[in-house]
Order: sequence, then C-alpha cells, then structure tokens
Amino acid sequence: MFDQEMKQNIQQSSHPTALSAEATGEMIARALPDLKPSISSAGQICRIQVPKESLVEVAETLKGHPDLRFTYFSFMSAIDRSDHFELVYLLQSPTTGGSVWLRSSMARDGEAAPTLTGVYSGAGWHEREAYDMFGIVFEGHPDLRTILLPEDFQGHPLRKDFVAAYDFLAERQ
Amino acid sequence: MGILSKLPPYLEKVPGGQIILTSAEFVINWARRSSLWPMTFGLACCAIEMMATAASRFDLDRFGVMLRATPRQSDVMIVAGTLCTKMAPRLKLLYEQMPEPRYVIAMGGCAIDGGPFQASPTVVKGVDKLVPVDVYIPGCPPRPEALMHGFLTLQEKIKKERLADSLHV
Amino acid sequence: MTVDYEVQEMLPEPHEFHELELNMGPQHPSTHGVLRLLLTLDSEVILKAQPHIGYLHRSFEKFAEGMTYTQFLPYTDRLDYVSAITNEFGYCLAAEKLAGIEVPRRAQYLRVIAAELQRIASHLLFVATFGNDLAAVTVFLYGFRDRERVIDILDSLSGQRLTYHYLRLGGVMADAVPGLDRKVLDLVDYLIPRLDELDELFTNNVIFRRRTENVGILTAEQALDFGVSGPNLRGSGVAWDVRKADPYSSYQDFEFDVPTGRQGDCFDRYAVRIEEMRQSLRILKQAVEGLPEGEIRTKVSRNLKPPAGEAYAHVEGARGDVGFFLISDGSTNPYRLKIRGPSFIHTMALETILKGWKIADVIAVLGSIDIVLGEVDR
Amino acid sequence: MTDLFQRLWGHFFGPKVSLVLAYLTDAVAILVFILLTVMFLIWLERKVAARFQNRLGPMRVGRPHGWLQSVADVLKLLLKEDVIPTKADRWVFTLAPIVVVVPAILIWVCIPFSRNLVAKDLNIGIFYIISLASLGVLGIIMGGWAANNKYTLIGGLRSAAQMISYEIPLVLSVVAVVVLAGTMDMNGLVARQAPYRWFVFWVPVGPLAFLIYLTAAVAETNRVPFDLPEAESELVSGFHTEYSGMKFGFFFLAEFTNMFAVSAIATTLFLGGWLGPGNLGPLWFLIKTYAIVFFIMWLRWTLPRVRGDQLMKLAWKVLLPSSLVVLFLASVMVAVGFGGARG
Repeated sequence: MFDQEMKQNIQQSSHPTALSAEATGEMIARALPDLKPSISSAGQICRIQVPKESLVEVAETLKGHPDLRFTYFSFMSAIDRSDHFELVYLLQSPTTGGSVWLRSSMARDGEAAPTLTGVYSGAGWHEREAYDMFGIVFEGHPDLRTILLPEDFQGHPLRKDFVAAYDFLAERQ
Repeated sequence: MGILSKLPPYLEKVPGGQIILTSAEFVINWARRSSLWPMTFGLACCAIEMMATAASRFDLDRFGVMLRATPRQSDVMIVAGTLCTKMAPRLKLLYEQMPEPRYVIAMGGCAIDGGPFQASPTVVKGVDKLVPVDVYIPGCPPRPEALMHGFLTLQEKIKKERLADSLHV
Repeated sequence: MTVDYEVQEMLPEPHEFHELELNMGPQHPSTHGVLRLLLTLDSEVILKAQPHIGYLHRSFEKFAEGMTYTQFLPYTDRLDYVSAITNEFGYCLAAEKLAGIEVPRRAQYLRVIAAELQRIASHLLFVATFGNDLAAVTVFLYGFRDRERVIDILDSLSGQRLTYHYLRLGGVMADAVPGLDRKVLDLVDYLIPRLDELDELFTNNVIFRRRTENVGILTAEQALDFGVSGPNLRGSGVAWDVRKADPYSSYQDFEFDVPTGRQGDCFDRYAVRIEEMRQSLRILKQAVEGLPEGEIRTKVSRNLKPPAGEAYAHVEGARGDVGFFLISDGSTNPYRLKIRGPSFIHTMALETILKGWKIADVIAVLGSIDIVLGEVDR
Repeated sequence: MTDLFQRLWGHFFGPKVSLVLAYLTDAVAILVFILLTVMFLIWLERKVAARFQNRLGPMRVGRPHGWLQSVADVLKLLLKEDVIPTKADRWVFTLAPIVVVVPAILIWVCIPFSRNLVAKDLNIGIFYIISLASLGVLGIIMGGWAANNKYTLIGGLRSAAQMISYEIPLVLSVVAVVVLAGTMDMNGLVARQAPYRWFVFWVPVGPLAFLIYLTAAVAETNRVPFDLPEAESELVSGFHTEYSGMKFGFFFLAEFTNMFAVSAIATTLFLGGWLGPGNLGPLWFLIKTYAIVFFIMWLRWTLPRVRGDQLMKLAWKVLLPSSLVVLFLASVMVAVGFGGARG
C-alpha cells in the first residue's frame, strides 16, 4: 500500500539546463537594453555593473521581468579592493537557467549599502555575514547583528587590513 | 557524605586496613572504568567519527560505553572537534555540570591544540586551556580504532587511581 | 591573545506571560552539531524560532587568503565534513577554471566515482541521524553499518575515512586501486537490498509517515526565495540539479534521473534523498564500467600562479549547490575566496519553516533539512 | 509466602514477632528479586538491542558476554557525586526519585509467581496494583518541576498528560477482565483461567482487551514509541535531565521495574499467570513475562517515536472508545452466561 504511494511521491522530472554566459547576456540585452551586461573571465561570467543606488531597482526588474525571472538568490558577498569594497550578487533563474552577477562598488568607510532583503528573503543572512566580515552597514536591513563572530569580537576579519591577529599571516609578511 | 571521603586516611593506620582499602580501591576503580558513559559533545568533523565508533562495526557498547545526552549522567566528555571562542564558555559550563569523578578526552588535533585552525582568532588553541584533559587522541580526525584505544587508555588510567584522591561521594 | 570566557547570553526579548523561551543548543543531542535555536513557545507550539550560528566559525575564507592554492585544498574537506569530496570537487573546479587546467578524462571519471560514493555515504548518514532524531535508533545503526561499506572503498582510494583529500588540482591523488570496479559493483549489489530493507523498516512505517508527512512544509516559492538548493529544493518540487543543469567533469556522459518531491514536507526531503542514493548507484555502475584509460593528473606546479581574474564553480554536493568563488591577483595566494555553503542558506530558512509547528516537529525538520555546521559557520 | 516465613520464624520467636519478621523477609526478598531482575533486564535490553542492530553489546565487563555490566553501572552510579542544582527545589528534588521507586516496588506485593509464591494475596489485588501504579507519575512531575529546568518541566508535563490519558484505557481493559472473572484477587484471576482457558483466548473480549492493555502499558512505562517524557532527541533526557548518580539510578530502576511489572500483570491477567504443564509455576510465569518484556523491547528498537498530539489522539479517540466497547462486550458475555465466575 505504502510502496505505491512512495513511488508516486517521487517524480522523475525533465530538467532545465543552464544557459551559457553569452546566451544570458543576449537574453538580458534583449529584455532590458539599458543594463549593458558584459561577459568577462574568458566567457564564463555574465555581469552587470550598477551603481549601488540602483541595486534594489535592478534586482527587482531582473526578478520581476517575465522573460528573465531571476528569482533565485544564490549568494552575495563583498570583496575588499583595498581602496573600495566591491559588492557581488549572484542571481539565477530556474526557469531559463541563466545566471547573472550584479556588481557594485562602495567606499570602504562611511558609506552604507542598500539591502536586498526587500527583494529576496535569502539576502538576509548573507548581508549579516558581510556586515560581520567587512563591517558593511546595510541600510534598512531588518535584523543587522553579528552572525558568525562572537559579539565582542574586535574588527572585521575579511578586510585586508585585518592581518595582525592572524598569526600565520603576520609571520609571512 | 563527607565522612566517607575522610575514611581512607584513617583506615590506612588501622592494622589490616590497607587490605580493605586496596580491595575497595580495586572494586571501585573496576566499576568506574567498566562503565564510562561519555557525553555526546560533537563539535565538528570528529563527531562523525565518534558516532561511527559507537555504531555497529566498532560498537563502543562492548566496553560498557554508553552515550548519554545530558552532562549530569555522564562520566567522560569527549571533546570531538574544533572549539571556538563562542562555544568555549558552554564547554566549561557543561564540564562543571558533570558530577565527579569526571574525565575528558580530547579527540583530534583541534581539541588538542587547535589543529589546522590554530591560527584563527576564533579558535581556542586546545581544550586543556579550559578543562583538564585526561587522554589526547591525535588525528584529523582519529580513526575509530584510535578512539577505542583512547578509551582503553583512560581505563588504564582509572585503574591506577588512589581511593584517597578520588572519593567525591 | 586573551579571550574572555564569560557566558554572554543574549537577553530574551520581553514576552507575554504564556510564552516560554526555550534555548535549544548549542549543545543538544539533535541539533547536529553546535546550532543554537532560540524557541519561543506557547505550550509546545513554536511562535518564533531564531537560529543562532557561529559556534564553529573557523574563518576558512581568511585562511585561503594566506595560503597557496594547493595548501588550501585539505581545508575544504573540513567545511562540510560529512561530504568532503564534493567540497574538494568544487574548489578544484574553481581553481582549475582560474588557471585554465585541463583534467584528464580518467581523472574526471575517478572524481565522479569518489563524489557519488561520498553522496551515498552522506545520505546514509542523513538517514541514520534522521532515524535517531525520531527515536528509531536501529535505523541509526543500520545507516552507519551501510555507510561503513562505502567508507571502505573511499578509504582504499585515499587512505582516509572522513577527510579524504583525494582530489588534487589537475586530477586525483592516486589511481584506482586494483579491483575498484569489483568493489563498487559489490557495493551496488549490497546496497540495493539494504535500501529496500530500509523502506520496510522505516519509510513505510506508519508512525514515521505520521511524523513526517505534511510536517515542516517549505513551498517551492519560499525555497527559491531563500536560495535553498539540493535535495531540499528538489523535495519542494523544483527540479534543479547542478549535475544536469551545468554538467561538470563528464557528468553529461551518465544517465540518471532527478527525483523531486511533491510539496516540500519532511517526508519529501527524506524520500528524495533515498531515491538519489539509487540514482547515485546507477551513476557509479556506469562510471566504473566506462572508466577510460589514461593519465590521472595534469602536472600542476605547487606554487600555482593563476592569471589575475575570477572564477566561479559550483557542484552538486550532498547538501546542495556548493559554490566556490575564487579571485586571483596573479600571486600564489587567492585574493579572495567566497564559499557558498548550502547549509548556511538552509539554516536561514529554518526560521520560516519552523513557525507554527511543535517541538517534536523541530527535530523532524532539523533532521530532514540535514545541515552540517562546519559549512554553516565556515 | 508470608505464612511460610511466619512458620519458619515461628521456630525461634513468638507469633507476633515472627509475623513482623515474616513481613520483613518478604520485603527483603522482593527487593532483592527486583534489584537483580532490573540489573538483568538492563543487561538484556542492551544485548537484545545489540542483536537487532548487528552489534555485540557489552562484552568486556565480565566474561562471557559482559554479564557484570549492570553491576559495574550500579556501583559506579552509587559512587558518583550527587549533584543538586542550586536553583532546584531541594526537598522535592530529593523526594521525587523515591516517590517514583516506592510504588513501583510495592506493586510486587500482590503478584503471584505461583499459587503460594506471593507476598500477600489481597482479595482486591488488581485494584491495589492499579491504584499504586498511578502514583508513580507524581514523582515524575515532581522531578520535572523541582529541577527548575525547562526541558525537565516539559518532560514532566508531557508525562502527566500521557499517564493520565493512558490510565483510563488501561484500567478499562483490566476491568473487562475483572468483569469476566468476577474477582479482583490475583490468584483467583489465575484460577479462573485454569487449565488453558487463558483470558487472551476469550474471543472477542480477551484479545481486544489484551491489545488495549499492552498499548496502554507501553505508554504507561514511557517506552518507545511512547517515550515522550524522556525523548532523548528532543528534551535531552526529559524529566531526569538534571538528575545524576543514584537519583538517576532510581528513575532507571523504576522504569525497568514498571516494565517488568506491566509484563507480569499482563501475564497474570491474560496469559494464565503461572499456569502451565508440570508443577513449574514460577518458571512458566517468568517465561511468559519475559516473552512480553522481549516484545516491548522489540517495539522499542523498531519503531520511531510518535508526536504528542498523535499520542493523545490514540488514547482518547481510539483506545478509550474501544475499551468501552470491550467492557460492554464483557458485560454481555457475563449476562449470557459466558462469565468465568460460574464456569
């Protein structure tokens, strides 16, 4: 009795395949010509550079556009480029199979980044992690607390100037 | 039961008291080493090997080792995995919740001295910074045979315990 | 360096009289490691569940910045320690993409064999702990008993039981041991009846069904919104498997199905994993039978200096989409490594899934979500 | 058995003194028997579990097959530090294990191992047993409350809910048997089943009542699939999370005594007690009891745990109505002349 139910429960489904970076770029260019997607890293990554003020807006368009449907928030992170922070968002579309990188930059200190929690719930903890690791403040984040580090931890480990406390890095330099 | 712990030194002076003391010592140490109940304190990778050791192929139950969930009912704490500063107060608390006599096994490189993560500022460089460790088991992670050996070593250690030092009733 | 070892409990928020704050973890038999859940209860019903993580934060990403590309490889094993090979896989792919290294076909097949063995081992551990959480202790031991068989093969390949370090940049550590095909085929013959036995003992048990069906539902929309991946996403009915969608390392050569669940309850997540084990056995059979001859490793310099640039590679780990985002500045060390751990995202989704269920369901949900804290905290 | 001891002591002392001494001997005999049985049961449980799980179980402590394992465990628990948490209610905390253990042992006064091997054959035997059995839950609630820990509190409350719910079908199924037999005397109940008219064969009431009794009994003894009060994966160790040393040992003792007691009662009520071929009363009694004990262990190592609401649903929606039906059927059987009182 149950055996059959089990078999019914599991469906073998047809599977979508991922789009290449070029195809994704073309698709975005067709749907939203003013975003100017570029292909980088030997044709592996399709990226869109946006100013941080319009991040939320662009994400909303990418998510809501009927031809694109980038509904899947893979992850976000930041890169410390010594003179500025680069914000990286990877969005995927389970319907078309495309994936696109949103890139933005911001000053290292005194600036706040916009939060994408309003668009994707999944951004919540990733932004908290970036806050922990880089000290980036996300404006409008509902629950911006430390997440991985102890609450009394001093400094932001993934900043390039946070070196001294890591014994092995100090030894090398 | 403070009287009981004061008993051994007096007993030693009585003629024949030594014999009673040694046989009592033997029985008590036998009971203690034959029934080591560890607390499941899985922190990281080593916890998987700890579980594997308790499972069918290796079967820690053969030695009378029975995993307990609460510190109040356990005798051994196997620290299996990396101890981070955020977790350190909890480890100390759990150790203090265990009733005497209690033993600690540091399983794996991380528990011994931080292991491969020694350089990280969030990692405690060895659980012996917080609690007294009885047996160290090297490895990353130690194989189940190593953990079993650790238990046997602990049993050897308990065998040599003096009653006067270990009565906490 | 001094560390203050005072217990810093987060002060509970002011609450109503009938509410009870229950702190589950970081040391609790069924939080699968050091997850801490702060539950607000009304009798046994959960009004709010707040996961607190970071009790195993070992700063992998910072470590990567201070090491060469090859040095960091063994660390990836310790990320998701239940499924070490798939982590190595993702990291190797990313580094190879960055440096433009071609991997010989034999090595690709060996990698697939190792990864699928690892997936089975990991899912068996999932079944074991899930059974233990629901108090079916025998299932726990059966799961481990069968897992040992898989571990034996991985042990013979790499010499390790848990943290294998079998994959290397440009290939694998060692060639297939003699008789690998026999061993793997024996394993297939052994495991299929065991999985049927598991169905009899556990899957079709009425109590198990009642405990898991229609419990802890994660809808497809919610799952996508959070970025949930792997068996948990497929359990919610979304067919998305990196092995099919974005084939790497010759996965396009193999025939296998992607099972999906119906509604995303605990049972669906469990059933998907059971079926995935059967599919992995299929892949294994094909891989050992079609194992090509040839080199097992491209020579890669120990002080690998990839050109400046960035690469992202993701693989279908046992828990989901494991991604490695590597940035090189042309030196021997990575400039930045970002690890996308699926368990991190699944833990985030817990808050939503758990609301409104009972304490007993927390255990079922936690077990079915199958998180590994090493990957959550990194 | 008291008569026997009284006669024995009568050789040395006067009648009143020897009666007191006889009761004391009874008490000691029961206590020793129970302690030894429980130690054996714990060892047995570990070995049985090991067999189910492709393991060996205790092997090293006492050869062969680790038969001294439980002795070591008990000795060790005796020698452990006895921790009372600072925030605990000291008196209630200390009292709780005693409240749990005492009724569990007192039950054994009335259980007949054979026609004469019973400490005191009360004429309200089964009534006495059931009234005592319901006391144990008090200790569990006390323990859960006194430890001042949320896990123990939840465990204690779950236990209260569960015990009260399952008491009713348990008692009703027993009452059905009592109605059939027309007596509450334990030995009388056994006599009604002689030689092979065991109540479990009295279709339709017998098997149904037996099933209800067994289900409720497993729930009463807090064992899987109904081990919610001490659910290890949910509540750490439930109501006895904060207990250490011998206080914890007492809970353990009570649990296994209860398990053995419900099996013994099932044997007496449904399986003809000490009846069997040959003059081997106690042996048959023990064989039947251990068969039920083994069945309960088998359940434990096969089934997962049910959830609280499902547990309640089973008690109130399935067991309670069906036990009422069984009781009604039993009355009908007596009315049409199938009762044991006349036969």
